[in-house]
Amino acid sequence: MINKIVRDMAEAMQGIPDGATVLVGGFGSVGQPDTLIDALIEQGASDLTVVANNAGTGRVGLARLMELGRVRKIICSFPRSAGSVVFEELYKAGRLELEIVPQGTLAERMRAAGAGVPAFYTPTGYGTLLTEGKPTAEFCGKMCVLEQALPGDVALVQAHMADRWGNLTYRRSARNFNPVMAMAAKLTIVEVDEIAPLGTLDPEAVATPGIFVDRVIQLPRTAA
Amino acid sequence: MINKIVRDMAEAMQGIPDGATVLVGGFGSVGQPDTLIDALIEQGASDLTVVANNAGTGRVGLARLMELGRVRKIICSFPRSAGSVVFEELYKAGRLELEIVPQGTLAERMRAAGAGVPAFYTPTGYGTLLTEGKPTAEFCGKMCVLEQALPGDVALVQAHMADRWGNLTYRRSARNFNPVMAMAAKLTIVEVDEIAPLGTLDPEAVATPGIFVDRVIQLPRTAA
Amino acid sequence: MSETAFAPLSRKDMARRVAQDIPEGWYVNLGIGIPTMVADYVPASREVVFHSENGVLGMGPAPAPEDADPYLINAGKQQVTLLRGGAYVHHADSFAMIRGGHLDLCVLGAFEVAENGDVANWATSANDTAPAVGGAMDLAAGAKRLWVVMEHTTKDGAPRLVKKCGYPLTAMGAVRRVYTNLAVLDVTPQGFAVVEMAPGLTFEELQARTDAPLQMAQPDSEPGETA
Amino acid sequence: MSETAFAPLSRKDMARRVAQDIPEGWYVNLGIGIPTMVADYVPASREVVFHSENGVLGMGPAPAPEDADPYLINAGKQQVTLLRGGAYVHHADSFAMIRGGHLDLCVLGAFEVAENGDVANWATSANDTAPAVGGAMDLAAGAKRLWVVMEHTTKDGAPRLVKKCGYPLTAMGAVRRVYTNLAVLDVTPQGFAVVEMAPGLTFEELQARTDAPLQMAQPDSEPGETA
Repeated sequence: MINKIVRDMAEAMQGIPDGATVLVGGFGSVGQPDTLIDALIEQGASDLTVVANNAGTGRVGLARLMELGRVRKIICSFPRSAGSVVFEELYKAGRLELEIVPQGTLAERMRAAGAGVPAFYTPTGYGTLLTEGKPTAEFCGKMCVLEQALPGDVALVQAHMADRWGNLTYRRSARNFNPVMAMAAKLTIVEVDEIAPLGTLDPEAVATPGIFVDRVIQLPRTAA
Repeated sequence: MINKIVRDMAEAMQGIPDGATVLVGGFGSVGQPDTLIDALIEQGASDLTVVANNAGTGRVGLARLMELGRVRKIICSFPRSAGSVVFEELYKAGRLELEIVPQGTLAERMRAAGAGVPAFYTPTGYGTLLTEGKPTAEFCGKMCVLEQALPGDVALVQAHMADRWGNLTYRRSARNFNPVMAMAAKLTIVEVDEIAPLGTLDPEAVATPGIFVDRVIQLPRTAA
Repeated sequence: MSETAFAPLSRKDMARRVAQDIPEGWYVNLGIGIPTMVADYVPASREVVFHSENGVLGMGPAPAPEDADPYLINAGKQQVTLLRGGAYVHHADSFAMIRGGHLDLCVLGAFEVAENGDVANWATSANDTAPAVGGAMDLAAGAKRLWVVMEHTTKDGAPRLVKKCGYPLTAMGAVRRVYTNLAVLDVTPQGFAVVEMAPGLTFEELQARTDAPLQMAQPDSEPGETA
Repeated sequence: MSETAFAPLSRKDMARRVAQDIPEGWYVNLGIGIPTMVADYVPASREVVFHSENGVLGMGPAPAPEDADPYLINAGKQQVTLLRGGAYVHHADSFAMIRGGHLDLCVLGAFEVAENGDVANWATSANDTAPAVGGAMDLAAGAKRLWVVMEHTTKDGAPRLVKKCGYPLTAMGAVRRVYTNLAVLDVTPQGFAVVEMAPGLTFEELQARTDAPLQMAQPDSEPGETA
C-alpha cells in the first residue's frame, strides 16, 4: 500500500544533507510551511541554499535558520521587507550570499526544473542588472535572456489536505509557490492540516498530484 | 458587464482570417471541439495551419476541413491513425505540409507560447530525425535541442462548463490539450455543454481561468 | 512667472485619474502604493478583473475585519477578497498570465521613466544593498500595456521624467503612459507627449519640472495607445 | 543443435514477466501493445500508479461496458477507469511528469534496441510516409527508467537487438532493460547482459538470434538497474 504519510517529524525530515538546496513555499507568511522550517532548524542540516520568495521576518522560522548560520545562500525575489532584520544583518555583514531573481523568472525556473526544461529564454530582466552576463538572443524582435532551471534537493511545502498518495489541495492564495516547488525538488515534504481518505479529493481539483510528493505530515490541530 | 458568451456560431467564428494558425483541442475524439470545427468549415477561412494531436479520422470534422483544401499545413504528433484516410491521401499527393512534433514538445511549445517563453531547451528528440537542424546545447551532461514557442491565432476548445467570465472546467481526460491551447492563442473560442452562473464554479477547481478565453458558445443539448 | 495658481493632484486623485482610463473587461495588475488605490476608483458597475502575482485572478476589495481570510492576500500582503468569477492558480501559472501577455494593463509606481519608455522602479543604485525586485520586471516586460503612476518630481524637486534613467532599469522601452500629480503623458516614438495637465499648470511650468523635452499630444490619441 | 526444446514466451507471458519487476509505489507509463497488457498482471494488492499521456494519473482497468465513460480514455484511445487517488491534469502538466523525470518507469514496444541503449520504435525508415511519434520520444528521454518489451526477432527472423539501430531513432542511450519472448536483457556499459532466458533456450541459441554480442549478467544485478 502506498502511504506517504509519515508518523513524526524526524521521519519527515530524514536525510536532508548539508549543502542541500531547499525550496521553501509560501508568499510572505501565507502558505509558508512554518512547522517544517522549525523541523529543519531542529534537524540540523547546514550550508543550505534556500529558495523562497522572501527572506524571512522577525527572528523565527526562516530568519532563525539564517541567524543560526545554517544558510549559505538565499535565492529570492523580494528579500528586504518589513521585519527582514536578520537577512539585512547577515547580508550587510557578508555572511549570506544573495541571488535576486524576478519573481516570475523564479517561478518559471522551478517549473522548468519540474518539467524537464533545463533552460529557457525570457524577455524579463533583459537589459537590467539582474541578468548581466547571461546569454541573450532575439525572438520575434524581442531581446531575451537565457535562464536556467532551478531544481531543489528538498521542497518544504504547506498544503491544506492530502491523501495517502500525496495528492494535495491548497487554501486560496496559500497555493502560490507550493505546487511549483513540489514539482521541482527531488524530495518533497508537505505539512497539511488534514488527511483525506483516498478517493475523497476531487480528481478534477487536485492542485498537486501525488507523483510530486514524497512525504506528508499532518499538523497538530490547533484550537480554532 | 463582462460577457464572453456569444449568441450564435457566426459571432463565435467571426474574424478568423485566411492563413491563420488554428489550435484544435482534443486527443483523438475526446475533448475535440467538433461543433466549432464544423463552424470553421462553414466560416470559410482557408490556407490554415492546424495544430492538433491527431490529423482527423473519417471524412468529417478536421478530415473534412482538410479534404476541402482549406488546410495548408498540419502540426501534430500522431497524424496516422485508424481512419486517417484523408490525411494520408492529401499527404501522399503532396497537398499537405506536415510537421511532426513529439507530443510533449508539442504541448510544451504551446504552453511556452502562452507563458511568454519564446524558446526552451529539451532533451526530447535529440539525435532524431525530428530535431535535425535545430540548435543544440548540453545541460548537466545531457544534450538538448532548442524548441520554439508555438502560438496560435485561434484556439478551438471544448470544455464542460463555463461562466460569463470564461472560466472553464473540463470532463476527466477531455481536458488534455484544451487548457494549453486556450492559453496559447490570441483568440480562444470555446464550446461548452453548460453555462454556469458567475460564482458557481469552484475557484480552486477552475482549470482554465477566463483570462485565457475570448468567446464561449453553448452547445445545443442533445438527448441523453 | 507666477506658480501659485495650479493644483497638483493628490495621491487619491492620481489613482482616480488612472481608474478613469481603464475600460470594462480589462485584466489588470496593480503595483504596490498608489497603483493599488486605483481599484477603489473603478466604479462597481464597470467590471475589471484584477490580478495579483500570488495567484489570485478576480481580486476584490479588502474584507470587513470580521470577514478577513488569513489565506487570501494580494501581492502587497494585504488581505483581500475574491469576486464571483475569480479563480486561484499557482505562481508559475500566475506569472504565465503576466509574462504571456495576457494582462491588458499593469500599473506600477516608479522612481524614473525615460522618454524612450525605460523604467526604473526597484533599486535606487547599482550598489543598493539587497534591493527587492518582486514581480516588477515580469510585469513591465510582460503586460500588454505598462502605465506608471508617480509624483512628477522627487521631494527635492528633481525630475522623474528623464532623458535617460539614472537608477537601475526594471525594463527597457516598456512604459506606454505616465500619470503624475502634474500631468498625464504618453510615451511616443518622439518622446513624452502631454495628454493633460493639472488645472492651472502651463506647459512651460510642466517642462521646467521635467528633464526630458515635452510636446503636446495629438488631441485624438487613445489612452496609452500611441507608443 | 536441436532447437525443439525451448518455449518462447507468449505476449501475455511477456507482459506478466515485466509486471513481476514493477515494485509497489512506482509511477509507470505503459506504451501501446504488449506494454498496455502489463497492467493486467500487476496484482491488485500491489499499488502501482499508472500514468497516461493524455492527463490521467492513477489509471485503472477497462470499465465494464455499461460503466464506460466516453470522456475517460488512455493514450491508446481505449476506455479506462480512474482509481481512488487518481487525478486529471492537462497535457503540458502531464508531459511535465514525463519530461521532468517523475515517472519511475516507462515500458515501450520497439522495432529495435541497440547495445548502447538506443531505441527505434516510431518509424520504419527515414522515408516512412507520415510516421506518428506520439509521446514516445518524450517518454524515452524523460522517464527515470525505460524498459522495452518486444519480440526477440522480426517475423522473418531478423534480430531486433542490434549493434546499431537501422531504423530512425526514438532516443539515444535510453533503454535500461529489454524483455523479449526469448530473454530478459539489461543494457550495460559492456552491452547486452542476459538476465534470464526462456525455458530450454541456450545462450548460444539466444546469441544466434541476436545481432549484438551477448554476455551473461552478474547474478546479483537488480532489475534494470545496471545501466
